[in-house]
Parts: sequence; structure tokens; C-alpha cells
Amino acid sequence: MSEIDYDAFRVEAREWLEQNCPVSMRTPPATDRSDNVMGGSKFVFKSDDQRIWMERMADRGWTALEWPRKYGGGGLDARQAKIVRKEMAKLNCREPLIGHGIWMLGPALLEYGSEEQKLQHLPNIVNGSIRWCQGYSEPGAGSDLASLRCKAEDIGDHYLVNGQKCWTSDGDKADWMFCLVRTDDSGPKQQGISFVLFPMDTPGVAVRPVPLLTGESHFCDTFLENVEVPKQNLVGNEGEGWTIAKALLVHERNMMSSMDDTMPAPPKSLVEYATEYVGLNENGRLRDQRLRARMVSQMMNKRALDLTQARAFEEGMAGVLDMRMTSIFKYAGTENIKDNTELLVDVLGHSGVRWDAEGHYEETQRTAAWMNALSFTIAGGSSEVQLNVIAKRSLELPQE
Amino acid sequence: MSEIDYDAFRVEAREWLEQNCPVSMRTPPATDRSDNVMGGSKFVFKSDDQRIWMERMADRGWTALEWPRKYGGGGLDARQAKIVRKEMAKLNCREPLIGHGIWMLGPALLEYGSEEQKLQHLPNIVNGSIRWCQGYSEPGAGSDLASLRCKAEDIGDHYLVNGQKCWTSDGDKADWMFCLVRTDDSGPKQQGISFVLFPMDTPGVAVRPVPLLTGESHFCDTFLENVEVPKQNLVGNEGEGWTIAKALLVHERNMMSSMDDTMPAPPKSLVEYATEYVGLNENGRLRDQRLRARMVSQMMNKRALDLTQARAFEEGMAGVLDMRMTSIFKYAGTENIKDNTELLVDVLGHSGVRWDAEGHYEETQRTAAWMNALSFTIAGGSSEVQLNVIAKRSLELPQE
Amino acid sequence: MPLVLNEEQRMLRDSVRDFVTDNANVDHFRTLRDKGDGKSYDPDTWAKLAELGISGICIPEAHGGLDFGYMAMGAVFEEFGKQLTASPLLSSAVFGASLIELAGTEAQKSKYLPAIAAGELTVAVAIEEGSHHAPLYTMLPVTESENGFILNGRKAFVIDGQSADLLIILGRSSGDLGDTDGLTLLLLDQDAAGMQRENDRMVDSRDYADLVFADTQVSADALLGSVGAAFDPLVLSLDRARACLAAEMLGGAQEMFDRTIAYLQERDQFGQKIGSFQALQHRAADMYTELELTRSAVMDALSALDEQRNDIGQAVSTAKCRINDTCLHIANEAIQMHGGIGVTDELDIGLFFKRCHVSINLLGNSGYHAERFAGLNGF
Amino acid sequence: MPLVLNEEQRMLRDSVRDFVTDNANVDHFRTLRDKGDGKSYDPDTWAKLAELGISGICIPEAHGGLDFGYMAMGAVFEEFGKQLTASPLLSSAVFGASLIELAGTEAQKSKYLPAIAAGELTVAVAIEEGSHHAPLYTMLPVTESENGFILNGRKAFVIDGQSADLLIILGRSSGDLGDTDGLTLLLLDQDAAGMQRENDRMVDSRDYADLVFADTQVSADALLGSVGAAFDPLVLSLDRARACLAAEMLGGAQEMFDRTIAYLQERDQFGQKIGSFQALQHRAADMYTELELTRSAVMDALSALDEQRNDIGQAVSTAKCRINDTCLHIANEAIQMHGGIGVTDELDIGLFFKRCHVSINLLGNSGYHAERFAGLNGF
Repeated sequence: MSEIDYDAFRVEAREWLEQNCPVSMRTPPATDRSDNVMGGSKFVFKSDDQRIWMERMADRGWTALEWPRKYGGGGLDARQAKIVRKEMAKLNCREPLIGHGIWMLGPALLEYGSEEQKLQHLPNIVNGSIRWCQGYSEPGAGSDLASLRCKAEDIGDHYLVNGQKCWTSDGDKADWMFCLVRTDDSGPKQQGISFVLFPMDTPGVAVRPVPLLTGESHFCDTFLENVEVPKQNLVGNEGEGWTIAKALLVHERNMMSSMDDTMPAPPKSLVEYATEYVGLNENGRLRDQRLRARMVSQMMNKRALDLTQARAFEEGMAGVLDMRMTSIFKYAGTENIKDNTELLVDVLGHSGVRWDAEGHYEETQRTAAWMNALSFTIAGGSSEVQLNVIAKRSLELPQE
Repeated sequence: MSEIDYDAFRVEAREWLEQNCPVSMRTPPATDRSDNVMGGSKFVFKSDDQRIWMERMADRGWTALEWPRKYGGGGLDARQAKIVRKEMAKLNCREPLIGHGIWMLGPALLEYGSEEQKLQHLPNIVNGSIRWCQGYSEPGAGSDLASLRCKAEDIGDHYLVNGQKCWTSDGDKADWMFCLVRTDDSGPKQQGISFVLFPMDTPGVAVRPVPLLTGESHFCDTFLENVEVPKQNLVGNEGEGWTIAKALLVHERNMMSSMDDTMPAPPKSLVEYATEYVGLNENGRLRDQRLRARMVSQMMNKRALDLTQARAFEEGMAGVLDMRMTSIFKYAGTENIKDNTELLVDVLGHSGVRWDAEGHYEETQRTAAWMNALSFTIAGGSSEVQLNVIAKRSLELPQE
Repeated sequence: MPLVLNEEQRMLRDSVRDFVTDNANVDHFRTLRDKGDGKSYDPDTWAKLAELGISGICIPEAHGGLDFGYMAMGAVFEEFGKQLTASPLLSSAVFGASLIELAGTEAQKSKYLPAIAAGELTVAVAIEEGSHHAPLYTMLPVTESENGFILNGRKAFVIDGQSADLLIILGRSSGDLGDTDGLTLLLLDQDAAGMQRENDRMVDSRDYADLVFADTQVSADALLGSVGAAFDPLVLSLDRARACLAAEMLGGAQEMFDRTIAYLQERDQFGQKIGSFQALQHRAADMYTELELTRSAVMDALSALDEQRNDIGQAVSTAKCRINDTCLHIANEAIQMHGGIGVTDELDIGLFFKRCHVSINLLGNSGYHAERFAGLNGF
Repeated sequence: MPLVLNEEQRMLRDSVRDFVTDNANVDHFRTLRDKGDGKSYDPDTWAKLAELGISGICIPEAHGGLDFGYMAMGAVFEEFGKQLTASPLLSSAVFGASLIELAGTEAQKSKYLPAIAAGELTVAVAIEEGSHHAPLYTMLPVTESENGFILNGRKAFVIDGQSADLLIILGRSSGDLGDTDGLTLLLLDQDAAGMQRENDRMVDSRDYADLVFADTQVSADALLGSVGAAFDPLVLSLDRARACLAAEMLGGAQEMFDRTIAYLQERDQFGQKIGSFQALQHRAADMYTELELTRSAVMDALSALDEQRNDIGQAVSTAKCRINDTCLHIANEAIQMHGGIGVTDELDIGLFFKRCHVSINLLGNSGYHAERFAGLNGF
């Protein structure tokens, strides 16, 4: 495609969005988790507009901009996709649909799935009818994911799966799970891992929500007892699970490094909160010099981080991107969110450590966002794991 | 001894100091390295007072307060020694004599030396007639000292020493060297190391000063070629060198963690410099908020560090000292000095990066002090080595 | 300048340690929290602690206390911090008692101090009006009337303000924002007419209240000290409370640190103890160093109070500023190093984490004390 | 908002890289320094660079320049930073030229700009009066006289002030400390009567001078811009110079980082490469992350200048503040990780370390730019 087409496409896209995105879906950014459409049979829409917006986008396949048309996707190229995102941003359109289906499983199936699997699952992800959860971590296998022990026994036409998974995000609200299981104990631990799919209502699947610091439970422990998984639900070949998981982890890291796009964003800016809760002195400077200094550093850091993501995209377009650089994003992104949410509660002072959703909803939201952000530098490959990866892969520092 | 005696001792000590410390030796703290008396045949006294002060203190053995009288020392107990130091501090008396003899070799000989060695060397250290240097590090053996290769061959009544030492502080000004040599290659590297002494004018000893960032050379490369060392100059047993070196390292770390006592100290306080070079605004606050915040942190950190050294002493007196805690001092002390000297040059701004000893002596001194301090976190067991020690010894974290 | 506990103080600490370990430990706190009956501490435990004399440690013997000093009280708070022991000790037996001791008339002292020392009466002090500690920004108007005073306005985040029997209100009878003159203290009963108490629920699940005054009549004899002259007693009382809070935070930081080290020693990943990873070892060693330095600063602040040194302000602000930063550092590392389970409610670390973050804001965040320290040093 | 070099710019960068690697590398700089003949750069090399058109990159074509923009100039400075190439490029071809372009009359522009572009004339700008960058604190009195102006006082730390042919003096004709109005620019020849140049020797061994004025007579036509109105052209010119200096510092930081990584990969201790120690690996990875983020901030500042965006101030202050902190961080780590040899003069790291610390102070330390950034954001 030549320059011209992209410009035309931009105009088209913008017009369509203006005509089809309900006004109530243009109130950026979401101020509450329930504003995020996660899809699935158990999902309850907050409003008709929310449903309509998802459906209209799904019809064009724009809930998955770059997936092929034949699987229900938008069939756009990287540049078109960026154009649509830009235009959506300009109009403050909310994400019509998010979740592990769109972010994680879709890309995995597109790369490793059989044609049958793609046709069976991708359309249901695009149209939001099926919600997926991820069965990766286990009590003994956190950062060291490859040491997972959840066992899948070969019983002819199906596997018999036994074990326990933890950190299954919204496992209690999902319809299906994509799950890493061990099909072979012999040989190095990275081998003998397989990638399987099964419905959460399969007999033997039990889910227990785990309360976090906030008291809410976004994660579950999932217990698998003699769960029967038909072999056509094996993605890729037996033993190929680790390869698929690694490929997926990249998606997860990208997803997490841009967490704050989907995170409930504060209704006011950091500076507005500071002006209100800390106050300015006679010279118009923030009263608390420590907080003032931290705000400057944080704002500059965020600015530099966003610019670096933009630069990586431009370098990609220009064909001069050094892929080794992209390894910093999950680490830099999640640490920045953690610092930012912590700074905000510190700016709110006593009001930032409130826990009173009825009496002080907005302030308590900030407190909750901060406590939730603590897990971002742990989940999806902890910061320590990221630093190992940067050092060994990007900087090529020697192994011990 | 009972309380009373200590009080009496304090009065005595104070009177003697008042009568015997020349006024010019009470101008604290030294503003120039040449104000430090290092002793030795090559040392040139800056003034008669400087010589007189050293001699008077040496006569009482107070250049080495806690060494036994029979070796020329002061023969004081820990508490008396502390009293003398306190009284000296009150009168701003300068250290009469410093250096590796007092700090390092003396303690080593007292613990491991033969009676002959003690009688031969200790008095000459106390009276400042002999200056010692340390032959430890080698080009290939820095933090990993035990891997040293400097070879000492057994030739009947003496050793034949061949190899190279580096970071020999003031090797060009010293009379004797205490040196780690390898007397045995078989077995683990920590074994087969021996601790020997020899005069710097022994045939085959060559010294080359190494210019540092400041252009000055406080350190030398020392080349040893067929140097003959009589066996009576072996300290402890053959192969016991590493044990002695480790014991000595503790002294070196203590010495370095209290570096700033012997370091040329600025004539003005940090706050005075800041007021002069940065300036206060109309509210009497420093104009540069970043520097102001760093000053607060640094001053609080220094205060806490000094208090911690005082606490360790008190806990020792009270018999409740957890020795594991003392492992932090070399790390915390040298990092603090580095931060402090860096902060000071940043406070001086453009004037802090001057290099013009004639035109701007005082400012250039600050710049030099900062550049010299860079080596404190490297020499005598780098900060990284210190952190390993704290983690493994004090916190008992597992080895890999 | 003692920086180490003496024999008596160590004995006190040990007995308190034994008591709270058995009767007021983390599990007790968790139960208290989960009951959710609004009670932030257990009255029976408090009564037992009072029997041990804890509530009298900083009160003069003349008024029924032990006059045992702040080093001793600090040792108690450190144990409380290690076990998350919730009690009105800080608000009543330190802060409130100190104000009455320093500003009160003989009558007021003999009326209240013995009862506080005996743990029968609890006092809370209302300082804050905004979201950040700022005693000099007090603007609650204290209007003199023929038979006393009238209050209109509100005070916020009063520590133990819900449960306290007696409230000490800091108001302003003259002067402007930031003035040291014009501050006035008044004593109010919990059920004073025209005063409303609103619950402030915070992440540490302890007792905080907002007080709302609508034409609240206060009798003349409720005046604590003289009109407009509260500043001096207030500053010293604040520093006493800050030093004790710092000691509690020190206990919390120490406990988080010890639990994290233990976890590093036992948790396996990649076929080895995670405590064997050098990157974690260095971070742990760095925390340890910071903690030891901060401990000395806290001991020095307590010792400065006992010796009534003239650098109490610097000593206390150094202690609170450093313990704030040390707690924040260790709390974040504790969560991060515990990994996934660190962010669950099941693990106790989270409870320490929450308490730590509230304490950081109480009686002055790091910015407040850095500002004060710089001011005291003339820059 | 381009954050990546285009084809042309990359070609320019590559040719400059080749040139300086052969003709103006670290060894050349060391030789220059050790000669100690007061020359801080090599005139022949400068002439050759001018032939390459380097000195004309930011000068309008109308005045003999290439008008090639700041992204391009930034690429040149990054290469200079990597090789410690010393030249009057910043003082003359960026800062000086910009002031003349923005404030000068047509006559002044056509008199000076082509010569600067050709590298035949070098200009230096005298801003500072104290030890910290503070253009608004300029108090050098500019007194109007019948045939022009009279100067009395001194300017400090003038970059390339010793070697420059022409000097631009920032003085004050009205207003007080901190006022934006009242600043005036004057052009002086190096040998102007009544002006004395004193050498400022700094750790980076480059050219700095103090200027002393004693009843210095300046003719009316030496006025650059109009009396008291220097502020606007000054701020934009400062930001251009800051962005280019930031690019040079970026090159220095990158070079120190690369050399340190190489050392970590090759140096053995305890029977293994020190680069295999996890603690050092994490610190290296952290530096790398910081450096990549800072690189983007620097590119953005250069790009903001080319696009004449309205957030130039924020972009430039973010870039200078971050590169200051990143340089300091990497310089200290480079020394520490090199161990003993890191503090010797033999190793090049020390030369980068020294240049980095001078650059941190030039045209605004982190405190200055943090202050400016906060002001621009209204807090």
C-alpha cells in the first residue's frame, strides 16, 4: 500500500468511529474495572452502549485489528492498526474488548494452532462470546515456570490432567483455560511441557478465588483432578508447550508494560491531585519539596518511557530497530506504574491510605490501584527475571 | 579498673595533652595530605611542631595507644584509649602518626609475629622511624585476592621472591613492605599463601608510581625480581598468610570506614559552602531544591552512621554487641564518604570541577578529595565484596 | 548519649515481648480486623498491659506513673511494631499525657494523669485538618465566649479518636496559617454536646476519627495551658510521640526484614534457594545496612528526649525521616521478594505493609521532616 | 515527532563517525591534554570538520549554512561525545550562531553567520556570573553612553572563551535579579580594549575563561538585538545548546557503558567473568534501561527544536535533567565496575568521567532543570 491509501484509510476509520462509538464510550479513561469489557458467558454489560460498542467493533473484526478476516479479525496491517488506535485515542474511545483471549491465546493459536483450532476459537474471542484464562503458574513454579509439575497422562484419545495452578486471573469468570501441563518427566524440564485447552466446566476443575491486599480477588487457585482433555485440544505438538509459552510471554510482557492503558485511570492528573491535597505556597510551588522532586522525576520518567515505546515503533518502521532494546519494556513499564501509583497515594497523604469505598470512593480507588500495581512487577515474569533476560540476551553478559 | 580511675585518667590525659600538644597541631582538621605524619626515613616534617608533637606522643607510646608498653605502645585498655581519643578530639589535636605500620602491620605482628619480630619492628613503628607499605593486590588478583601468584621459592635459609604487586600505597616512600606471597601451588588457592617482610631497598625491588585521576600517585606498581627474603622474616607459619591477611583485612576495613578522620577535611561545612556557592532565597532556603534534598539525606545519613559506630562501641561495652553488625561499616563508611565528596563538588557547581591548584587551591582540593574517594569503595575489599560478606556471614544467606 | 538499653530496660522489653507474643500478636490483630466490629484494639489486653505498668512509663511518679523514660517506652513500641499490637498507648499514654503534663494545671494533671497511667482513661489528640501533617496550618477557630469557648469546624485523622474517652483539640485563637503564636488546646469529653465523631477507615484497620464541631460550647476550665500559647508544649509532645511511633515502625521494619530473610533462606526456584541469588543478596545486605543505621537514629531520638538535649528536633526529625524511608524501602522489597504470595491477604507481610504506609504519613512524612531538618540547620 | 534518524542524517552520522574515529579520537584528546600548551582543540581538525560542513548544520542556507537541523547536529555531537572530540562546535556553531540568527540585524547576520558556518570565525557566549547556571541572575551592568555602552564587572566560565574570535556578552541594562526584562546582548572582539580574559582550568581540560571588564567601551553597533530584550532569543538559543550538549553527553554515557560491558565480559575474578555475577548483571541491565529511556528524551528534545514545537522547554529540560542523572549514574558505575584501574589516569574511562562531570554543570544542573520543568507544569 502507498502513502495515499493510509491517509484515505485514516479518514474512513475516523468517520466510522465517529458514527459508531456511543458518546458514553468516549469518556476516557475507564474509571473502574467494570468499565473494561472482558467478554465471556458470565460477563454482565454495565450498559447497552457498552454492549453495542463491543458488538459494532466485533462485526468489523476491530476487537482484534490485525487478525485475518477469515477468523473474524480486522485483517489490518501494523500501520493501519496503529492508525485505528490513534484515531480511537483521539476520540477517547474505550477498548471495546480486552482479555487473555485477545492478548494471549489468539496470537498463540495464530502461530501454533491447527486450522480447526483457529476456526473454532478465534471468532469466539473476537466477538467476545468466550472468555479465556491462563493456567501457567503453580505453587512451586513461579518465576521458574518451567519447573511446573501439573501432570497430563496419555489415555489414548485424551489426556488425564492432575495438578494445581495458581494466579489464574479471573479464573472464576472464564469459560475456557489455556494450560501448560507436563506430558513427559524425562529429560530437561523445558521439554516435556505441552499446551492444552479445556472448558472450565469440565468435570474435575475446581476454582478458589484468592483474596489480595485489597480484599478483592482477581486471581484464583485452580485445582485439576482427573480432568479429561481430548487430544484435538493439544496446541502444537506434544512437548512444544514451552516454545509456545515463551512466545506468549512476550505478548504478556508487552501487555503488562502497557498495563496502564487498561488500568482504571485517575479522574485527575498528578499535578491536580498535588495542588489539591498538598497545596502550593506563595510562590506557586508545591509545599512538600520531597513530593515535588519525586513528581518531577516520575513525570520525566513516564515521558521518556512513552517516547521510548514510540521510538521503538518508529525504528521498526524504519527497519533500524535493535530488537534487544524491546526487552526493557516490561521491566521499565511495570516499575513505572508501581512508582506512579505509590507517588500518587503519597501525594494524597492520609487520604491516600484510606480504605472506605463508600465514604471516600475516589481516594480508595487510588489506594487500591497502588496495591494492585504491586503485583505487576511480580506477575508475567518478575522484574528480577526481566533483568536477567536484559543482561543475558540484550547485553550478552556471560552465564555463570 | 573502676569508674573512678577512668575519671582520674581522663583528667590526667587532658592536662598532659593541653601541655604537650603544640597550638599549631590543634588546627583541625588537616587541610592537606602533607599535614598527615606518615613517618619513615623519607618523610619530611612540615614544621618543628609537627615533629615535636609526634615525638612527644611517641615517647608515651600514644602513637599506638593500645599496644603493650614493652613494644613501645601506650599499654591502655579500650576504654582508656577511647578517652584519650575523645580528649584529643576536644582539643582538636591532630593524629600524631598514621599509616600502614600503625593500622595494619602492628596488629598483625601482635597477633601472629614472633617475639623477635615484635621487638624488632613494633618500636620503630611507634616512634615513626620506619614506614611500611602493603604488598597484597596483583594485576590478576584484585577483589579475588587469594588468587595471587607472586612466587616465593624456598632456597634453604631464604625465599626467592618473583612477581608483581599493584596498589602499593606510597610504595615509593616506604622503608619496608609486608607482602603476601605464594609458597605452594598445590591445593586450594587460599592455602599456600605466606606473609613475609622485607626492606624496600632489597636488590630486585623496583617501584613505579601510578598516576590517578588527580594526576597524583598515591599508589605504585611494585616489581619483585629474585628478591631474597630471609626466613626469619616469615610471619606465622608457611601457608598461614591468608589467615593473617583476613585478620588484617578487618583492620583495613575499620581503617577505611573511618577514612574521613584522616582525610583532608574541608575548611568549611557543607552548609557554609552551599550558602556561599548556591545561595539562599528570600525565605532562607537553598535556591537549588535538588541539592537541598541531597544535603538533608547526606547529613542524616552521616549522623546515623556516626551514631551506629557509637552504638556498636556501647553495645560492646555492655556485652550485647552482635558482631555480625560490624560488617556493614566498611561498606557504609566508604559509600558515605564518596557520596559526601561528590555532593560537595556538586554544591560548588562549576567551581567544583576546577583543576587549578595555583589559582583556586581550596576548590581544587575539594575536587581532588572527591576523585580520591572513588577508590575507597574499591580498595580494601570493594563494596561488592562487602555486600557478599554481609549477605553470607551476617545474614547467613545460602551459598549458590 | 546512651544508644543501648540498660539492664532494667532490657528486662522490661523481654517481659513485654513475652506478653505480646502470647496475647497481642499478629494473629490476634488479624482476628480483630476480621471481626470488623469497629473495635481497633482489645480492651482486656489493654487492661493487662496497663497492669504491667506500660501505660505509666512516661508519666511522672508524682502523678502515678513510673517515670521510666523514652528509651524504655521505645523498647515497648518496638515490640508492639513486631507483633502489630494495636493499643491507645501512643495517642493516650505518650501524646495526650505529655500535653497534659507540659501544659496542664496541677488540678488537671492530678485529675487525668493517674487515670491515664492506670490505663483507665484514654486520651486522643486532634491535630490535623488536611491530608498532610501540618500542626502550624491549624485554622480551627477557637472563639472565646462569656463562659468559655465556642468551636466551629473540623479536625481530621485523629488517632484513636473513636475510642478515646477524652479529646484534646488543637485550635487557633489568633494569628494566621503558619504562625506559631495563637494555638490553643482544649479538653473535651467524648460525648461533648455539639461534637460529632466520624469514622476514618484506613488500610491499617486501626482507629481514626474526624471530629465535627457545630457551635460546640467548651467551658473555661477545659482550657489546657494558656490561650494562644500551645506551641511549645505541642512541639515537645509531638516529638515524644514521633520518637515512639518511629520505634514502633522500627519494630515493623525489623519484622518484615527478618521474615523476608527467612523466606530467602527457604524458598526454592530454578533449583536453588532464592537467597543464593547474588542480586537478592546485595539488596538484602543493603537493606540490612540501612536498617542498622536507622535503628541508631531512632535510639538517639529516644535518648535525646530522656536527656532533654537541645537537639531533640534534629534527632527526632532524622529518626522519623529515616524510618519512613527505611520502612518504605523494606516493605516494598519484602513484597517483591516474597513474589506472588506477597500480594495476598493470607500472608502477614501485607498487614505490616499497610501499617507501615499509614505510619509514614502519621506525625510527618519524610518531606515534612526533611524540611524541618534543613530549617534547623539554616538552609 | 521523529525519534529516529532519517537516511540523510544517518549518512552524515556515519561520515562524522569515520572522521573523528581517525582524526579526533580519545587518543588525540589525551595528546592534546598532555601537551599542555593551553590549546583545548586542534585547529586543523576543526578546519577539516568545517570542510565537511559540520559547522554549518544549524545555520540557515541564506547565510551560508546547510540548515540541516538539530536531529542532524545531535547525531554529530553524539559521535563527538563517544570520542571526546574537543571543538568550538557547541559554543560557536550552535549557541553563538543561534543568538546572532535570532537577535541579530541582517547586517550582523551576513557579517558573521557565513564565517561561522565556514568555521573561519568562532564565537563564545558569556552567560554565567556565579558557580551555577543562572541566566536570569545576570547582573553585569550595561551602562549606555553617548557613543554606545560601558561594561564594568565580570563573567565566568565562558565556554571556549579563551580561543573565541568573537564574544557575546549577556549583561543587564535594567531590572533586578531574576527579572526576564532588562537583559542585553553585546558583541565584543577578543582583543576589545578594557576586557581581560582569565583562563579557567577545569577537570575536562577544555577551554573556559573568565572575562573582566574595566570601563570597557562598546560601540553602539555592537548591540545584538535591542536593549533589554535579550530574554526570548536567549532562552531558545540556550535550549538549542542544551539539546546539543545533551546529545554529546549521551555519546559519552553510551561509550562509558559500552566499555564497561566489554570489561564485564572479559575480566576474570574468582575464576569467572565478573559479568557473570548477577548483582553486576542487574546493575548493568538497569543502566541499560535508564540509558535507552534517556536516549529517547534527548532525541525528542532535538526533534522538538526542528519542529519548533511549543513544548521545547519541557522537552529540553527533561533531556538535560535525565542525561545529567544518567551520566552521573553510569560514570560512577563505570569506575566502580572497572575496579582499581578505573581510578587510574591510564584508563580512558577517567577522561569520560571528568568530561561528564563538567557537562553536568554546563547550561543547567539537574536541580535547575527540575525546577524549570515543575514551573512549566504549574507546581
